Amino acid sequence: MLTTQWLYALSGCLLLALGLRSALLHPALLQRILAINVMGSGVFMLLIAIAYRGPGMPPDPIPHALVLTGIVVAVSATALALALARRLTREQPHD
Amino acid sequence: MTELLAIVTLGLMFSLFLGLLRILRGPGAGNRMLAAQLIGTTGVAMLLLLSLLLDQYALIDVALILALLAAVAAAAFTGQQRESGHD
Amino acid sequence: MTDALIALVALPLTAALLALLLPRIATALVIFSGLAITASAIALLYGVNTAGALHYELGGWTAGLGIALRADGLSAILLLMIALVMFAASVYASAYFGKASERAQFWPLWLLLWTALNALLLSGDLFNLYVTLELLGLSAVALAALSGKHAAVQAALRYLLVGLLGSMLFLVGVALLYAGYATLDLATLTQVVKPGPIAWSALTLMTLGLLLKTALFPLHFWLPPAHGSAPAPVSAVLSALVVKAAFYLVLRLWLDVFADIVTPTAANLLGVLGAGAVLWGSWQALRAERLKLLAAYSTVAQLGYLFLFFPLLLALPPGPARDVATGGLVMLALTHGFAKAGLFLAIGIVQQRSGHDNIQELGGMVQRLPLTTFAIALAGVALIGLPPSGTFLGKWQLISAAIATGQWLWVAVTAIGSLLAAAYIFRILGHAFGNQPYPHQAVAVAREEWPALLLTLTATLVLGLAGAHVWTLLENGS
Amino acid sequence: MNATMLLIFDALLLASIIGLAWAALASADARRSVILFIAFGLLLAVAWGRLLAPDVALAEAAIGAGLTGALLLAALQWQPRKTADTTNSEQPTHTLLETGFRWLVTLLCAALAGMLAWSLTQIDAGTAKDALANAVAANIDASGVSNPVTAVLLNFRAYDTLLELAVLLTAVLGIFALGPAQAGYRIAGPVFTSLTRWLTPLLILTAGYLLWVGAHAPGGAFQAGATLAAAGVVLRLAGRDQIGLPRGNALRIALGAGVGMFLLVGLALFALGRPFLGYPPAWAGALILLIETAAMLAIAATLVSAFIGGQPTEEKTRC
Amino acid sequence: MTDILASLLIMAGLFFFMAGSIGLLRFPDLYSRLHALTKADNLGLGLLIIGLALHLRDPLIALKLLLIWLAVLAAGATSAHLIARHARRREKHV
Repeated sequence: MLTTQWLYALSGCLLLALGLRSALLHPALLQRILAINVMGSGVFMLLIAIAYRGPGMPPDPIPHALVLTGIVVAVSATALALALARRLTREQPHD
Repeated sequence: MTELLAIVTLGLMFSLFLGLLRILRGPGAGNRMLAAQLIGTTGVAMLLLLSLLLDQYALIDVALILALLAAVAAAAFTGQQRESGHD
Repeated sequence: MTDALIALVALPLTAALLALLLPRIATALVIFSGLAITASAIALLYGVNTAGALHYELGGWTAGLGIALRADGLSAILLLMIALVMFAASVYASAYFGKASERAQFWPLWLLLWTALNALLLSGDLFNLYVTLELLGLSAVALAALSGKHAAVQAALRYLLVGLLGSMLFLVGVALLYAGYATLDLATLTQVVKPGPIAWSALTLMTLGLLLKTALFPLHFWLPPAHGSAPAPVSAVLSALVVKAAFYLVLRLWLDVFADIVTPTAANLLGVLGAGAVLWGSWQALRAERLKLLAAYSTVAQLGYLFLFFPLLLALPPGPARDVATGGLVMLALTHGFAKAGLFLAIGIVQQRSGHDNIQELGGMVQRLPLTTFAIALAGVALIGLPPSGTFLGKWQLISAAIATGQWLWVAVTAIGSLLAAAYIFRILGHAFGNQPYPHQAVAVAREEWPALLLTLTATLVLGLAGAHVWTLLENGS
Repeated sequence: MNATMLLIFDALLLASIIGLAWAALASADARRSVILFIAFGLLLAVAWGRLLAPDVALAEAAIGAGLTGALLLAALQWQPRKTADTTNSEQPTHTLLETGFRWLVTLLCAALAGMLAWSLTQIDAGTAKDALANAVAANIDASGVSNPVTAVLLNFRAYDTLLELAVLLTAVLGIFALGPAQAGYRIAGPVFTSLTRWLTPLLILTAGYLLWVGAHAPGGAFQAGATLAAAGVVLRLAGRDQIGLPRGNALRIALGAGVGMFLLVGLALFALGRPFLGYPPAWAGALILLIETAAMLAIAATLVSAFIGGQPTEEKTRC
Repeated sequence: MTDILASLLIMAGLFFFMAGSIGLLRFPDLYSRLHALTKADNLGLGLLIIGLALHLRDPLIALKLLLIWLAVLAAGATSAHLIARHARRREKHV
C-alpha cells in the first residue's frame, strides 16, 4: 500500500476504536449515537483508503459506491435513534 | 504554480488548526459555533485548492455544497422551536 | 426455477409499498402476499431438492461485479420456516391489532421485516448482507417500539444501538476482506480465502458483530427487554426468526466460507459461550416473574444449544457424520422457531385477556382459554425436548455427536439445560392448571388461537414425525 | 516537494479529524459534542475529496454537514441541558470494578484496532486487487452511464441500492410510528428570511444539477436528494410549516417512490424476459435517470420527514 | 503576467485567512471574534477565488467560484448575525 493509503487506513482504525470505546462506555445517549457514527466514518475511511491508487490514478469505484450506501444507511439509523430518544424524553416512565 | 497552491493549502491547514483550538477551548457554544463556521469556510478554500492540485474539478461542486449549507448549522443552532401544542 | 428467488424478495417488498399506499386493504394484501410468499418458498425448496443449490445473477452481471442470490438446502428450509411463521403471525396480528390506525402503521414495517429476512437468507454477497442486516435491524426496532410504551421504546433504542454496533463490526470485516481479496462474492471468496491474519481478523470481527445480533451469552443483555416488551406478534418473530437470521450467517461463515480457517479452539470458545447461554438463560427463565420475560430468556438458552454444535461439527470429519449432526442443528433451530413463535403468540392472548402476564396470577387459565393453554403446553414439550418434538431429534444428534467425539461436557450442559427447561415450563403449567376461578372475561378469538396452536403443533408433531426429510433436503440441496 | 507537502497536509488533516472525534466523544456536554461532531463531518468531506472520492465527498457535505448536523442540533432542543441519561452522575466517580471494566473495554478496543492494522500489513501485493475495478471499467459502456460510481450504484449493484432505499423507508416509517412531528420553528428574523429567499431555489437548482451530472461526473440521486432535503430544512428553520413536503397519501407516494420505481423497472424488465434489474444497454441511461429521479424525490422526502421528526399533521391551523 | 497576479491574490487570501484565525484565537470576546471571522475570512476567500479564477481562465468555473463566494459571504453574515443575537439573548436571560 502507498504511504497515503497507510495514513488514512490507520486513522480509520483509530476512529473505529475511538467510536467503539465511547459507544460502549459513554454514559450519555446522544454521545453514544455520535460514537456509532464516528465508528462508521472510521470504516468508510478504511474503505476509501483501500480504493485510493495514488495521485493521477483513477481510484477503485466499488468502495466509493459502498461508502455512499453506508452513509445513507447511517443517516437513516441516526434519524431513527434520535426519534426514539426524543420519544423517551417526552414521556417519563409512568405508563 | 502548483508549488504555490500546495504551500497555500498547507498554510490553510495551519490556519484551520488555530480554529480548532478555539472550538476546543470555547468558552460556550456560541464561540464553538463560530469556530465551526471558520472551519467550514477554510474547508471550502481547501477543497478549491485541492481541486486544482489534484486535477479533480468535481471538488468545486463539493465546495459549492458546503458553501450553500454553511448557514444551516448556525440557523439550526440558534433556531427555537415553538412551544409545542400536543406534547 | 430461479424465479422463486426473485419472488421471495420482490413479493414482500411490493406488498410493503402497496400496504403503505392502500392501508384499507392492507390486511387482505398481507394474507394474499403471505400465501404467495409461502408458495414461492415451497417452490424454492422443491427446486433445491431436485436440482441442487440455485443461484441467480441480478441484472445479468457475473457475480463479483454484480450481486448473486443463492439458495441451498439450508437456506431453503429456513426460508420456508420464515414464510410459515410469518404467515401464522400475520393472521394473528390481523386480530391482535384492533385499531385500523395501528394496523396501518404495522403492516408496511412488518412486510419490510419479511423482505429483510428473505433477502438476508438469499444474499450471496458480503456487502449486500450488511445492507440486509441493517434493513432487518431497523425494521425490527421500529416494530419493537410500536406500542410506544416507555419500556418498549427504551428497549428498542438499546436494541438499535447494539444492532448498529454489530453491523459496524460486520462491515469492518467486509472492508478487510475486500482489501485482501478484492471480492465481495461469497462463492468466490470461499475459493480464494487463505488462512492468515486477514481471514482471521475479518472472521473475528464479523463473528463478534453477529454474536451481538444473535444475542449469544454474555452479549444477550439487550434481548430480554426488547423481546419482552414488543407487541406479541413482533416478539414472536424477533425470537423465532430475527436472532436466527444472524445465527444463520455465523453458520454460513464458519462452515462454508471460512471452513478452512476456523480452528477447534475457536469453535470450543463458541461452545463454551453456548453452554453459558444454556445455563444462564434457563436459570433466568426459571426465575422470571412474567411470561414474556420467561420466553425471552428461554430464547437466550435455546440459542445456546445451537452454538454447542460448533465444537462438535469441527471435531467431526467432513462427510456423512458431520452432515447428520448438521441436520440435528437445523432441526433444533426449526423446532425452536415454530415453538417459540407459537409460545409468544399464546402469551399475547393471555396478556390481552387478563391485562398482565404475571406467572403467579395465571391460576385457572385453562378453564377459560383451553386452546391457548394447550398451545403453551405444546410449546413447552418442544422447548424441553420431549419426544416426539423436533427438539428431541436435534438434542439426540447433539448428544450422539458429543459422545462420538468424546466431548462429555456438552452432554452434561444439555442435560442440565433440559431439566431447567422442564422446571420453568411446569412452573407455568402448574399455575395455569390450578383450579381457582379465572378472574377475567376471556373470549377466545380463532384468528389468534389457531396460529399459535398450529405453530406449536408443527414443532412438536410435524417436525418430529417428518424429521427425516430435513436431512434428505439438506443433502439434496447442497 | 509537492508530495511531501501533501503528506504533511494529510497528517495535519487526519490529526484534526481524530482530535475532533476524540474531543466530541470525550465531552459530557451534548452541545459541545454535537458542534465538534459537525466540524468533524466538514473535515471528513475534505478528506474524501483529498482521496479522490468526490462522489462520497458530495454526499458527506450534503448529508454530514447539512442534514445530520441539523438533526443533531434539533435534538439539542429536547435534550436535557447537560448530560443526563440513565446514569445521572455529573462528575462520574467510578468504583474499582468500574474502572477495571473501563480499562478492559479500552484495551479490547485498542486490541481490535491493532489487529485490524496488523492484518492490513499482511495484504498480498500480488493479489488482483484491481480485479473488480477492471471489471467495472470493462463493462461501463454497457451500463448506460460513464461515472463508474453511478454505474456501480445503479446498475452493477443496483440491488444494494434498492434495499438501501428500503432501509430509508423503514427508518421514516419507524419515526412516523413514534408519534407526532416536532414543533415547528419560530419565524426567523429578516436576515435569515432573506437568505432563505434565494438559498432555497439555489439548493433546488443545485439538486437538479447534481442529479443530471451524476451520469457522467460525480453526483447522483443521493447527493441530489440530500441537497433537495437541505432546502426543506432551511425553510423549516426559517419558521415555515409549508415546506413543499406533500401530506397524507401524496407523502406516502413520495416516500415509496424510490423503491417503487426501482421495483417497477426491475419487474417490468423481468416480465419482458430480461434478468431482474437487467437494463437493456440501449435503454440503461434513460432507465437509470428515471430511477434516480424517483429516488431523489424519495430521499428528499424521507430526510425532511426525519428532520421534522414525524408525520406532518394533515390539517393544521395555518396553511 | 496574470499568473503572477493570481499568485499574489492567492497569497493575500491566505494572509487574511491566517489573520482571521489568529483574531478568532486572540480577540477577547465573542463579538470582536465575530468581526475577525466575517471580515477577514470572507475577504480571504474572496481574494483566493479571484486568484483561482484568474489562473483557470474558464468562464464557467469562474461563475461557479463566484457563486461559492457569494454563498459563503451571505452565510457568514447570516451566521454571525444569528450567533450574535443568540448570545445577546442569552446574556439578557442571565
